[in-house]
Amino acid sequence: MHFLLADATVAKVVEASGGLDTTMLSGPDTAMLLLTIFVLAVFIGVEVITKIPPTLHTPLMSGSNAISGIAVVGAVLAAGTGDGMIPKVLGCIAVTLATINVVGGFMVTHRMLGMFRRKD
Amino acid sequence: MHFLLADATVAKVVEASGGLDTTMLSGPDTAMLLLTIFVLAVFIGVEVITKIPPTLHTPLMSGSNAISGIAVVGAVLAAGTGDGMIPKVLGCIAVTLATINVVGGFMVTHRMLGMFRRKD
Amino acid sequence: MDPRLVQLAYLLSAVLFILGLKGLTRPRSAVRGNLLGACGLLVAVVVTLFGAGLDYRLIVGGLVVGSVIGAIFAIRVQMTEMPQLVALFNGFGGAASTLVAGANLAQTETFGRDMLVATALSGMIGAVTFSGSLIAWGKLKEFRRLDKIRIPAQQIVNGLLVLACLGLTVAMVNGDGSTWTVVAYWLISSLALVLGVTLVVSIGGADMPVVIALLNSYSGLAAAATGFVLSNTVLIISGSLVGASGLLLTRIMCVAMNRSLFNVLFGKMGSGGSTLNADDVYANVKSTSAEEVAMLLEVANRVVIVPGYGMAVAQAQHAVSDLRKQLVARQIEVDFAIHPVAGRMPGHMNVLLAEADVPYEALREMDDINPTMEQVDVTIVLGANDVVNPLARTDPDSPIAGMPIIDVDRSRTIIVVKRSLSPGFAGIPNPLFAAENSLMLFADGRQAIQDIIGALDAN
Amino acid sequence: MDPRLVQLAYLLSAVLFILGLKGLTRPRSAVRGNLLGACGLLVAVVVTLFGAGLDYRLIVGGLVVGSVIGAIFAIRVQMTEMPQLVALFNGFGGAASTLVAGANLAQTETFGRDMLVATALSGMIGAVTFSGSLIAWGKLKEFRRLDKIRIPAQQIVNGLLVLACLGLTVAMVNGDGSTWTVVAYWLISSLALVLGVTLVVSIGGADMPVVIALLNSYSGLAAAATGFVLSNTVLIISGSLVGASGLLLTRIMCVAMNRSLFNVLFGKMGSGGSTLNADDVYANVKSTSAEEVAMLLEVANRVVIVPGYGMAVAQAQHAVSDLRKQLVARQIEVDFAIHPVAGRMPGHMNVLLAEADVPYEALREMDDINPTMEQVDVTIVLGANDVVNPLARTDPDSPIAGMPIIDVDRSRTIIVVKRSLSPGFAGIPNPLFAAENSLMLFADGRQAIQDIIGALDAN
Ligand SMILES: NC(=O)c1ccc[n+]([C@@H]2O[C@H](COP(=O)([O-])OP(=O)(O)OC[C@H]3O[C@@H](n4cnc5c(N)ncnc54)[C@H](OP(=O)(O)O)[C@@H]3O)[C@@H](O)[C@H]2O)c1
Ligand SMILES: NC(=O)c1ccc[n+]([C@@H]2O[C@H](COP(=O)([O-])OP(=O)(O)OC[C@H]3O[C@@H](n4cnc5c(N)ncnc54)[C@H](OP(=O)(O)O)[C@@H]3O)[C@@H](O)[C@H]2O)c1
Repeated sequence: MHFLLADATVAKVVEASGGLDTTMLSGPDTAMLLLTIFVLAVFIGVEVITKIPPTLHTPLMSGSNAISGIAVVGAVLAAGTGDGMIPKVLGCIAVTLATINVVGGFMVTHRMLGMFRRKD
Repeated sequence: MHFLLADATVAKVVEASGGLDTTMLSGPDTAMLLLTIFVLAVFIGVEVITKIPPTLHTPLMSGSNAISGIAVVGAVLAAGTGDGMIPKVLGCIAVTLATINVVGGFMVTHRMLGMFRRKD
Repeated sequence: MDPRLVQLAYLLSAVLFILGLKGLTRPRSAVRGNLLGACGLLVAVVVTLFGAGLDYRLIVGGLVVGSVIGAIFAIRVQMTEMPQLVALFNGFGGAASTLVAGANLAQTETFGRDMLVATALSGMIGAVTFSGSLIAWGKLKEFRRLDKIRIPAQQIVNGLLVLACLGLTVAMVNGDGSTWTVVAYWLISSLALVLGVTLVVSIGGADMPVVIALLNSYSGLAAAATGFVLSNTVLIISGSLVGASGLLLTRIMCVAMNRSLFNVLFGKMGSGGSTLNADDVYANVKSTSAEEVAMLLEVANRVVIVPGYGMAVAQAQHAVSDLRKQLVARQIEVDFAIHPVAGRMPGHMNVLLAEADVPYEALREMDDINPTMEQVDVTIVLGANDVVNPLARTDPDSPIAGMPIIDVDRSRTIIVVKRSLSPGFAGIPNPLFAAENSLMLFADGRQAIQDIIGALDAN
Repeated sequence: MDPRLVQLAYLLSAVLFILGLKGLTRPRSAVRGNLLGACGLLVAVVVTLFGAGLDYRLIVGGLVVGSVIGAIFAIRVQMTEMPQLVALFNGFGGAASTLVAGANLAQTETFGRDMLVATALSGMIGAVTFSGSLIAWGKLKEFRRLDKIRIPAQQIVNGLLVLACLGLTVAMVNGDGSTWTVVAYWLISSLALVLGVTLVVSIGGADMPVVIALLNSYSGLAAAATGFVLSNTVLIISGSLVGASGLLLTRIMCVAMNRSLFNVLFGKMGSGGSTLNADDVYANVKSTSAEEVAMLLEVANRVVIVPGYGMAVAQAQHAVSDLRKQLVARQIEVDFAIHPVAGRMPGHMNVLLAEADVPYEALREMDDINPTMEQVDVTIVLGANDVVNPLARTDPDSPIAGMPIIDVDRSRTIIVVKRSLSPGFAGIPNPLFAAENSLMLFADGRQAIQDIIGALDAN
């Protein structure tokens, strides 16, 4: 018998696939791992961003705004694999909007930072 | 059909339980999530520790040394659930060693920091 | 593609985002930092494109159209319009999160509870971000209509909308039948759209930067929630980085204004301190001319320029940079004193002055320059008002009481460049204008500075 | 207990560790930080104890015995012996990781490949940490036998051992049959034990702090590897925090010595610069007495004390603190100049002087005090040698070339307190001792300072 979660697998299986009973294993489920990742990333965000000097706060605002366009990843999946019209159209609109956010955000930040650099 | 990993579950099942085929799902497996957690934690460590002033480097050394005694968690599981003599004895030795590390480490750090505080 | 490779690529992308933000901690590495962030996004998108058998037609269409529009915005925008642009982009990001969660819901049959909670949150936060950001954009564009909208019993309406969203979420998570789930989801999102409007529409225009930073944080949280829906680590990590960034910027601004976030979002400004009568305060105001200012500058050793929102309005940054060069050529020491909330965005003045080629060393922070203000011969206050109002120090009843200010009143002579005696955002008179050592130069900011340069040249 | 609750508790524990380390960034919050870390560990242990139906007899025995031993060590240890203690504890932590991974392997039938890799790494890193730390401990305890051990063709032996460990890991991961797996595991661990010895035994005693910091990092990595074996997040997170901490400390020390890590681990010191003959250098050394030093101190306005390893050996921290109080009572300004690698641990001098009640403000960092050394009337170099050797600046061939030093040679008068003219760790003569403004006070550090105090009292 395993006295610990002895493998890097999780034994909870989608209900749809039949509800296999595997209670003998009780490692962390994916949701808890994702929560852990979330908390750690918030810590990193706080540590790094408190170091950014006021001069760079506007570029930070537009740059981090561009990063939030990462939703484009989800949008691509939705637009590309959706079956049925609705998911596809929603996905396509989402791709467009998120891409504006990403491309526009990074470009305008680059433009702004270029102004800072000129004098170095 | 799921076009994405649509649930917080991972469909890889311990080989021992029969090798269910669930390739239709391909979310992150636990090992990759743990790796992500590792990388993020290293970033946090670097960010936080670079902020620690030289004066506190000796307490940092002994304090972080105490934290590395966290292996005591694994040791407790090994000593408490092992079946057979060997795992139990190994676990028990591990508990003792790790506890020395933890208790001694935190106490000596506390003692050292007490010296710093007296003058505040 | 091997799912593990995809995961590794997502991890790489997250690391690139972190390194990118770290790059932003120094002006020297900031450009590279921003590029690293962009690479991170590229990696994530490319890997996703090759990761599964996708139908590329719609995707490529969306990517191309989005890129073109984004690029046009980025190239065309004027630096003074950055707050508006960020608000707009922000709203798009939020909307994308809502749509993705909705699309996912539309074609999934069985859902875990965790997942439904994450889906509902994603829809809600994304929709609030979208409508709130659009309103903020409109306010900054100074659409008059928006300012006229008054929500009766605003706090109660907001409270009810939040409760309704949460109630629907509970019902959605516990309900059965996928139709109900989908209906509940769009109901929640619609209510959240309304909530975004009612939350933002009655906040004053000058507080929009705080609102935008907060909405920026929300758009990150929406992306993170979408990450939970899709079990996608890179969405979660980058979403929480953005969430933290927005919250910290919000806090920095609130601290610099000495107000609580609650007061910004729900408070009214200018209620206190109304005892001061502008006519009394301004009884002894002395006005001056560009020629007189030029004469004062010529004999000065040390000059400090304090820019404010008016410099942005007047687009006076290039003129003031020229003025600085002129004075430096005459061996006069010239610094800019930058208040953390001067203008309408954190770091707003820095961006404008950097655009106009003012070197980094000449931009000094408030805490750094304040102790030396007594040794300054001439201070030019250019379109700044609240950030130099000594009432913050002296009148505990004033709405800006306790806000740290730039101590221009301690310098030998003060030139205040603005168009009239009308107040700044806080709506209170400024005794500085009537101080014994103050001279008012009434004019548009750019014109005034150009006139001063002309007068200097003439001598 | 609900597995999710256990996971949440582990997350809480990880957050407490992070907050604890954050607390260590300021002396004010450091005590609380350390307590937060301890709470984190307590939470993790308690939750684990209640998490599953365990057999408590052995566990409680181990916990009690371990706590008692740990507490005795912690209470008894002298502050000068901290490096040894950290080395010893460190070894125990590493051993625990190896044993846990081994115990887990002994009773698990089927293993994934990831898991086997993690198990092998855990055994290997843990064992290296264990034996390496014990050797480091012995070296610091100055067991003569250890210094006599010479490994023939050391680099090759190390290389072969590493290769053997890695080869066995590959064989273990690809092999079948659980007996072979277990055998391979213990083989790897045994080879790693030997590797720990051969790696550390020929490194010089004064470089042990670097080695200890590196092994500290390893013990963290071992814990993290065990975390992968057990899919335990708190082990992974805290292990990587410790790993990062150890690596950064290693780097800080190497930078402060201007040497590469490779040079510390494998290089020989003192090979260059041997052209300098001690007799030539020390031709004009002047020696002095406690009475003369007291007279010099009485008329000084500003005194700087530079402590080094000799202060730790002589246990002179309390005496020197008394001297400082005496001088301060006579209106003389007294500072301590702390070199980052003075002594045998990073921050070693700070801990000793803090123990002796020297206030925090009086401890000044090298970069901070160096520019002001010219205004110092009397500098007392107390048992320091390499960290004040001007050859670092002047002789590009010397083994300490380029190492930043405290510029005591720029002060007006220098008193060097040490027992003889023998060299410090780097093994090179120190021209400072023969400088025109230098006076040697040959004595044990504590005795010398007490004599000076006596002479001051007598006047
Ligand atoms: N930066 C941020 O992040 C941020 C965020 C939230 C809130 N705020 C608030 O915004 C305010 C910023 O203070 P501030 O001193 O920069 O600005 P301010 O107090 O709003 O005053 C701006 C002044 O500029 C003058 N002005 C406008 N157009 C001009 C032109 N074309 N030429 C010359 N002068 C012109 C105006 O006077 P005339 O009309 O007489 O010309 C006005 O008094 C503070 O109250 C702050 O709390 C800032
Ligand atoms: N701190 C760290 O983290 C660290 C890490 C790695 C390496 N190191 C190395 O350690 C060295 C530290 O430099 P350091 O200047 O502190 O020490 P040092 O160069 O090793 O010199 C110590 C001096 O103290 C004297 N001494 C010994 N016992 C004494 C006693 N009882 N009373 C009075 N004097 C006594 C010795 O001379 P006598 O025998 O003549 O008395 C010796 O010259 C550097 O080379 C550094 O690179 C430090």
